[in-house]
Amino acid sequence: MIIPLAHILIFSLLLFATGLYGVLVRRNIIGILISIELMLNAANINLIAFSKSTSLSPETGQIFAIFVLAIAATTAAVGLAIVLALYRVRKTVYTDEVHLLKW
Amino acid sequence: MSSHILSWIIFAPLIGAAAVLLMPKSKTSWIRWCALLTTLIVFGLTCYALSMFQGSRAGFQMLEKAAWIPQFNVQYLVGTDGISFPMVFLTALISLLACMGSLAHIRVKEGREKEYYFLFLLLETGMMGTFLALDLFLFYIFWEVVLVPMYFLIGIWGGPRREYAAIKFFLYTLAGSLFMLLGILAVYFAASPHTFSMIDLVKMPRDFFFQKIVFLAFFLGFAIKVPIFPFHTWLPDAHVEAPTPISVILAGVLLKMGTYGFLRFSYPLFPEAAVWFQPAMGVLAVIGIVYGGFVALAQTDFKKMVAYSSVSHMGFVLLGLAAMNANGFRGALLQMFNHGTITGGLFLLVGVLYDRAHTRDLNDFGGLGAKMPGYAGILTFFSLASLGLPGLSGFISEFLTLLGSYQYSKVMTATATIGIILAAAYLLYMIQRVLLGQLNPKWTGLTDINWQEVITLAPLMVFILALGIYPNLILDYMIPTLDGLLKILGGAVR
Amino acid sequence: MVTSDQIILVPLLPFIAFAVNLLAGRWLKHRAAWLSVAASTIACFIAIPVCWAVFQGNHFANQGTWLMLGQTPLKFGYVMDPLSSSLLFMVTIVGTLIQIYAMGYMHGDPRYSRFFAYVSLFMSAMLTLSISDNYLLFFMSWEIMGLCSYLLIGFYFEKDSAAKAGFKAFLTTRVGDVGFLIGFLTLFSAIGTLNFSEMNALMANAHHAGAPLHAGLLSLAALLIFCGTIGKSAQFPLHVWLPDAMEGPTPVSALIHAATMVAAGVFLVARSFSLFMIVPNVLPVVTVIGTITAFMAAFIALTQTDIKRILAYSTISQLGYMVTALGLSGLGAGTFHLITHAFFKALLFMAAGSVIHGTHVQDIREMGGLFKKMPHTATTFIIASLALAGIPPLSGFWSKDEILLSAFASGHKIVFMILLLTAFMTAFYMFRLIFLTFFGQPRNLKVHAHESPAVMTAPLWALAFGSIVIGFPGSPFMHHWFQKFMAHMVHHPEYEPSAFVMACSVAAAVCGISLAGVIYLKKIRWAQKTAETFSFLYRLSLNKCYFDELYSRCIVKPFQSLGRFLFGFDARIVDGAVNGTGHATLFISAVKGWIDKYIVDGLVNFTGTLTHFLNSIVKRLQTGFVQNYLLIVFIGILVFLVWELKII
Amino acid sequence: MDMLSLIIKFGIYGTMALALIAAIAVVTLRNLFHSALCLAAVLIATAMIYAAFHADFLAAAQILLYVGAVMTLIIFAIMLTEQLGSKTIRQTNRQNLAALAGLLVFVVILGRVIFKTPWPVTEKALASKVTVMELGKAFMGPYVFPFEVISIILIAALLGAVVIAKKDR
Amino acid sequence: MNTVESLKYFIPELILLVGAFFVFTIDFFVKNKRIVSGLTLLTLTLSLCFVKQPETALPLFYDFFHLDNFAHFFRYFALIAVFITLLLSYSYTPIRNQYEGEFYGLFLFMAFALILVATANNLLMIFLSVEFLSLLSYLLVGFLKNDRKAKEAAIKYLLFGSVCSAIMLYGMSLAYGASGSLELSTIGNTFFFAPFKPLALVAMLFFLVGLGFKISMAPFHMWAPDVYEGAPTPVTAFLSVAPKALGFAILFRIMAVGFLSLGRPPSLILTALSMLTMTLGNITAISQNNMKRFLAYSSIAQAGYILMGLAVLSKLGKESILIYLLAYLFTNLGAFAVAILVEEKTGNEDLAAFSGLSQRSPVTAAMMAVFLLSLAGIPPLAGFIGKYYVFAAALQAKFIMLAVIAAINSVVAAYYYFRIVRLMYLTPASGPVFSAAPKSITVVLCLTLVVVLAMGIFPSFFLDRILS
Repeated sequence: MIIPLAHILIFSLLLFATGLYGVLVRRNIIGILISIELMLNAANINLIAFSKSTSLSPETGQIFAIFVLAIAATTAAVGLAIVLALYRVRKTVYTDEVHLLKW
Repeated sequence: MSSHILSWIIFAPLIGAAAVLLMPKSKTSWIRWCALLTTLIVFGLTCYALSMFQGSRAGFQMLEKAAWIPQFNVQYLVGTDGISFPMVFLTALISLLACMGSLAHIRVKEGREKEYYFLFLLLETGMMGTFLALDLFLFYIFWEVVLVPMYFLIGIWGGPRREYAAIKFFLYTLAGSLFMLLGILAVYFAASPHTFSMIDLVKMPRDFFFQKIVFLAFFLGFAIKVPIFPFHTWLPDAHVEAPTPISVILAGVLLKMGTYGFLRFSYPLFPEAAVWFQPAMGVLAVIGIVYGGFVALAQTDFKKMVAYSSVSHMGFVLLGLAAMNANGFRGALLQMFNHGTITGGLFLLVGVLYDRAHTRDLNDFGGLGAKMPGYAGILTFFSLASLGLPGLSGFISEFLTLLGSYQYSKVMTATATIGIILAAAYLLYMIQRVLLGQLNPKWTGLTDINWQEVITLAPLMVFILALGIYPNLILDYMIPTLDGLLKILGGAVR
Repeated sequence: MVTSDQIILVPLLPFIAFAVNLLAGRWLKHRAAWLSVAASTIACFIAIPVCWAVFQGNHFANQGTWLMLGQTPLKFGYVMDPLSSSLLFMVTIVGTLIQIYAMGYMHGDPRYSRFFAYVSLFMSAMLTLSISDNYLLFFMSWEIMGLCSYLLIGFYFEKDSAAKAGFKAFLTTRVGDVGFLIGFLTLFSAIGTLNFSEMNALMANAHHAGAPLHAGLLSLAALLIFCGTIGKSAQFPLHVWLPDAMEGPTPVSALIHAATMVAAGVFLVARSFSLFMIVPNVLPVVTVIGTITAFMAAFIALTQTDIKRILAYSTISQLGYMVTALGLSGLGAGTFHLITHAFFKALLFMAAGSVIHGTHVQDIREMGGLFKKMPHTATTFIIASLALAGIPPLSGFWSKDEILLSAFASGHKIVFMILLLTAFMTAFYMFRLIFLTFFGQPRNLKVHAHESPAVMTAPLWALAFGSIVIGFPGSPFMHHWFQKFMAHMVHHPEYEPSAFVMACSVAAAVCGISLAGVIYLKKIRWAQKTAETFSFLYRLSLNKCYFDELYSRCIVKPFQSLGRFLFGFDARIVDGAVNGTGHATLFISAVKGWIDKYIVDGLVNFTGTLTHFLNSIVKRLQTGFVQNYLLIVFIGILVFLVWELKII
Repeated sequence: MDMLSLIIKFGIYGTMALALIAAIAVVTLRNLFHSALCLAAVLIATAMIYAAFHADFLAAAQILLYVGAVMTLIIFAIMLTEQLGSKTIRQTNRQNLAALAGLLVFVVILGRVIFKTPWPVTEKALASKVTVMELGKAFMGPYVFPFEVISIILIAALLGAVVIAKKDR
Repeated sequence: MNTVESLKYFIPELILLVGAFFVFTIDFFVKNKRIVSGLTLLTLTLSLCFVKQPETALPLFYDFFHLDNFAHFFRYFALIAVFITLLLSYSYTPIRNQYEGEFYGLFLFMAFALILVATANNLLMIFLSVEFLSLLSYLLVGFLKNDRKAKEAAIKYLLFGSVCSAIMLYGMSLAYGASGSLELSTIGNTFFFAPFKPLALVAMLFFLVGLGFKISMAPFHMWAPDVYEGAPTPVTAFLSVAPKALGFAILFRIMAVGFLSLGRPPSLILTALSMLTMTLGNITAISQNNMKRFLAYSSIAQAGYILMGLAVLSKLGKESILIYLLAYLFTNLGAFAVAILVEEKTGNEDLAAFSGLSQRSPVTAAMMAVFLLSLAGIPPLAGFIGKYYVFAAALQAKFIMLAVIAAINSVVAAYYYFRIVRLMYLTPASGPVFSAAPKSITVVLCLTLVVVLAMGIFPSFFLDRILS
């Protein structure tokens, strides 16, 4: 191991937190989708780091990470499709302007 | 033993209900007669069961047993004894009379007869089942089954505030019964082997602390039904808003389910806790008696007055239960029966008057004694029975209750007697305002009570008089069982 | 052949008459009366031989189990001992006579059959009470009598005053009855039986063997039982119902409120005499109550103007006498007065009824000079008054003398003086009544009096005869046979007859009569003057010592308002508390109307306020902004993280 | 410790710092286009870290896959925000302070947990080196089922996305 | 078990997949969409026919498809839920007007996804299947064209869901790091050691977020009302039942296998969450006026009751989850069937559309009353058996406070369920008498009614089969 495991974990944690911050504060839905990518990416870093340090069989972490990549891409695609459809009927991409449904 | 008579009693109304459901909506007279016939058959079956009932035996009789939910050891276990049989008989009787009352003067809304009689018969099944079930789970099912038809019967055919009254009744009782369900489950899990069967559960000892907690859970369920003092507020609303026959059933049968629960379940299952809670129950009973009496005195609504008098009278039942001795129990059980007949009759009479005058404001009446002598006589009769006139059934049960409670606590008994005075006060005050004095010219057109109504009331009067003169008619059936219960409670039969 | 069990028929026959009259009265019409009278007469003919046998010294009893109290059987039965036979004797005779009288008096009433039904029921209950052998049966018949009293007082229920009077009578006596009920419950818990004979035996044993019984409990029992007497026999302070009870038809007043039912209270004490004897500290209470009642009622009677009310107060006063006698351990005296009083007071009422029947007025100030128009009535009335006033050798003299003797000989001089004064007042007001009614000039010309029919006067004469002779069994001429007869019952002190007492008694009566004669025949102005001079006393007497006002203000009103208050309490507080467990949280909310809507208007549906309140908060969380939701999720995570890691 | 590993070590730390700065830029920059570019930077930096962990295939996949994904994002971002116009529209909502405070707590707590946990680092894992061949074998061997599943997911999601995004007929 | 061996146990799923692709394909060529829907139903029926109970737990596809009795139950569950939902959508006008074929095809995929969730046994499959489920749900929610609410619901659902999934994934990565394996059992063994406890709790919490969102557990339930309201009603019906049930299934598996060694803390957390969920759901439901939103809150509250079974983590708890879910499946779908019928007939989603229903359509009203009573847990109906079981589980494990809170909540719940009963029976009718209901809805209503009654009256029949 080149650097201590904990450091990389903290790094991914910070990345994750940053993503979470983006999710919580960005008004633009696309911005939120981008932030979600950050969060998934953070998790992936963890997976890779663990596959190289604690994993019982080394390939699992990497394989998992690849699947996560695929899912992330799919989510982005579906998300964008929905955003597009939403934009078509509502003419907005800001979360706080999308609140027909409440209470 | 193998006659399945109790099952027939329970499910005959259900068959009748199904028959009603299958009839076309427009054939109202078919529906009515079908319902009446069903209640009559149930009454007949009950009389037949009475002939098979061995009054001198203490244990359960006519047991029927079948596995129902084996995974939870739930059985279809029905049986009867000296505590439940009088209640079953009362239920059959009151249902029959209420059904007759429905024929005559329920304000059945256009085309809703079918619903009414369907629910009515469903209700009867529930009540019968509640009194006959010996498996706690089964008991709970029937207990809840009673609620739903009652909600509709009050809610659809009731008075102006019916919706409120119906939901209030429903929620109060449901709240209580859910706690009871928790209690039932606790008992189930505490038993080894796990069982709901009363026959087995009675034999098992239970930890004192556990008893106290679970007794409280059962208490909530039963107390709301009775209703005991702080939980009684649903009662006036429900009684007042319900249509006459349903008020009769409510007062005549439903309230008894609570006190029956004490006798059947709470006491045998938690004898030590019952003794521990004895003072509290006594105090609540006395509060109920006096409080109900005072509030009844202040009423101007005829039906509300009768409703609050129920609170007071059911207080006597509870007082007898709290006494935990032979006389108290006998008085309580007898009072349960008597209150059913007497208050049922009073509600029918309120209905008779309301059908004619379309008001229940006591201050609005007066002098009807001359205009409606038959009605006046019968009303006076029931009022006197209600205020505990010797020679009528109410007296014996109150006397026995007081005798029993006197052995337990002098102060409570003395306070409870205020209730007797108050009963005289509010009932006679009512008679004075309705029957006596100058006739209000508004009511010159009122007709006297008719034969149909008299026939409905007559059986009740027969019972009131007969039990008043010779209470052993029914006490003989109760005594062995109640003495057996006392043995469980550990108190010597005094 | 008279067997004792036939005695059961005595109460049963009137009961059958009652049932038939009630159910078939519509078709019986005036034959209803015949039925009742026949039942009563036959009962009388059955009862008298049995009573006679008892007078000869026999004793009958029989009983059967009625109810199980615990493991003890409660047996109902009859007992024929001196006490019950005396009462039975009196009740059957007087009752029958009064019913005959009522046939005439009630003639033409629309509810004729109903009246006789009630009267028969009453007879049945009274007779049951007379022969009952235990407290419970006694109490049951006692209560049924109360009911009949209620029904008969309110017989003319179209009149508001009658309806109210019935209500008042029933409720007031009910207060005493409840005391009685607890009383014998206490007794039962103390001695384990409700049977009179068994109680007497126990008490006798206890008396001989010292006091092994629970004295405190027994005292309590005796006091509470005496409550029953106070109610039923219209003793101070529960006497207020009896004057009002005069709203009922006059035969009813005669039967129930003079001769029989009100005497039942005294009879109760007599029945429980062994109990009272063993707890001597209760007897003074009895004496005091009796004395106060006797004096107070006589005092009120002085100024009343309604003919029946005067008689009613007189009855109260005489009942006070009886109670005083019993309180002074004078079982014989009290019982004796009970019997004699029944005869002459019934007669008085019937005669008064006859007057009312003939004149259709009740106010004595509108009468006058009726003697000539109604000779039979007037004569019998005067005979009865003389008996009441205590003029020898009429019956009242002997019995009243016995009571005065008891007071005098037992050393209660104050009681004696008061009783003597009462005797004086009694004579005075009775003769005030007589002089105003039957003598002088007619004061109201509209009144056209006529003598009553024979069916009414015949019973008058019969009772007049009774009033004269019934005193002899207790008089020295028969060597105080009655008192000795009673002494078989319970051991109690006996007193030597005293000439002094007799003299005082006669003197008081004569003075009273003379004074009344002087004032109301000659110097009517004196009455006015006295009233002005002692205006306080006059007003006190006229207004019945303000008892009604007092009770109305101190008991009735507070009770009613308590009822109303509790109802309000019910509607608002209990409901509110159940519905809105969260009052405290609600103070912060400025939405007052919201509270009103949900608590006060009762629109609360069950968990009500709290649920709705929480609902209004929680609902706001659902803003519709997805990021708010996410923030909540995030906060949730944080909360649980903090919580969890604290757990660790 | 030789020089090379020292350089690599600092290189990694540097990359991490870069990634973090870029990430912060992603969530704070007002312009969505710039955000997207920064995201690309983060992803590339991450790919470098993957490479440092000998996850070569993943590094490649990350860049290839994400370039596509992020390009799409950027295109959409431009497409949609262009019409919305000005950059003066607020890009953050009002809960940023709350979020920041919460995140601080979050990071502190999780950081503590991470430091406290005795990660069971094994020599075998440290020494392991997964080649692309091995990965391929795994995909075709034991992991064939998830592999097939992800393909179905992709097909289903894309079909659905098309249906959703299609203009009404 | 290797791939080839596994295939023979995989037939129902294969049928589903083949059917799904086939449906998508012929949708291009066939104009009459009835054929497509018929084909869908046929596929489901075939699949149902081939479902066989495994004698022992089968680790299919190298244990990526773990078929045991638990999963088997949910296989049935998923297929029935989809079947009924499709019957419901068959007569739902808005869907009939657009892309009907794709809708049915997606639902077949959905069935497959549900089964995957039930059989997932390691982190990878859990993540994949849950994501699959979520993605399909987002798409189905937003399926309606030009529907402002539907699109809004879909985007909210997507954002919420993705974030929760990302959080769960982060938790998974930590769990993987601690144990070095993706297998739940290995993870469970690792967490048995005390030093891993904090990490285990964190990981568990993240799992709760990711799956709690699926089962609409408070405080991760916020999406549910909005999404339920916005989605096409059959989809709402489906979402309120199937993903929730499968969420419970997988959450139970994770808790029972992965975090059992933590002892009491998970139970405590779940207890708190259960109380919170039912209370929030019930309290908020009281004031709702939109039928779908109303049922959404009701379903949140129901999730709270089911969580009781999860919280105790006992055998009885597991049974109670299964039974409750089954009862809830039929009851809720029945209620939604009525809601759809009423919506179709009145064109109104508000509760007010129900007023006087008993006069306008007595049978429908009676059925709705039965379903609502069942939801309220009144015996002798299916809902009561479920409620009884969760209460029993809670009491057996001595979670008395939880049981008491649940009891109180049941009363509140009864109150708002009876609001509708009141509307139907006690309020005068405000519209014309209903014409005959569409056949497919009639079928659903009859089926659900029969099951709801049968399960209440003869529960032993069902219990036998579920608990075997």
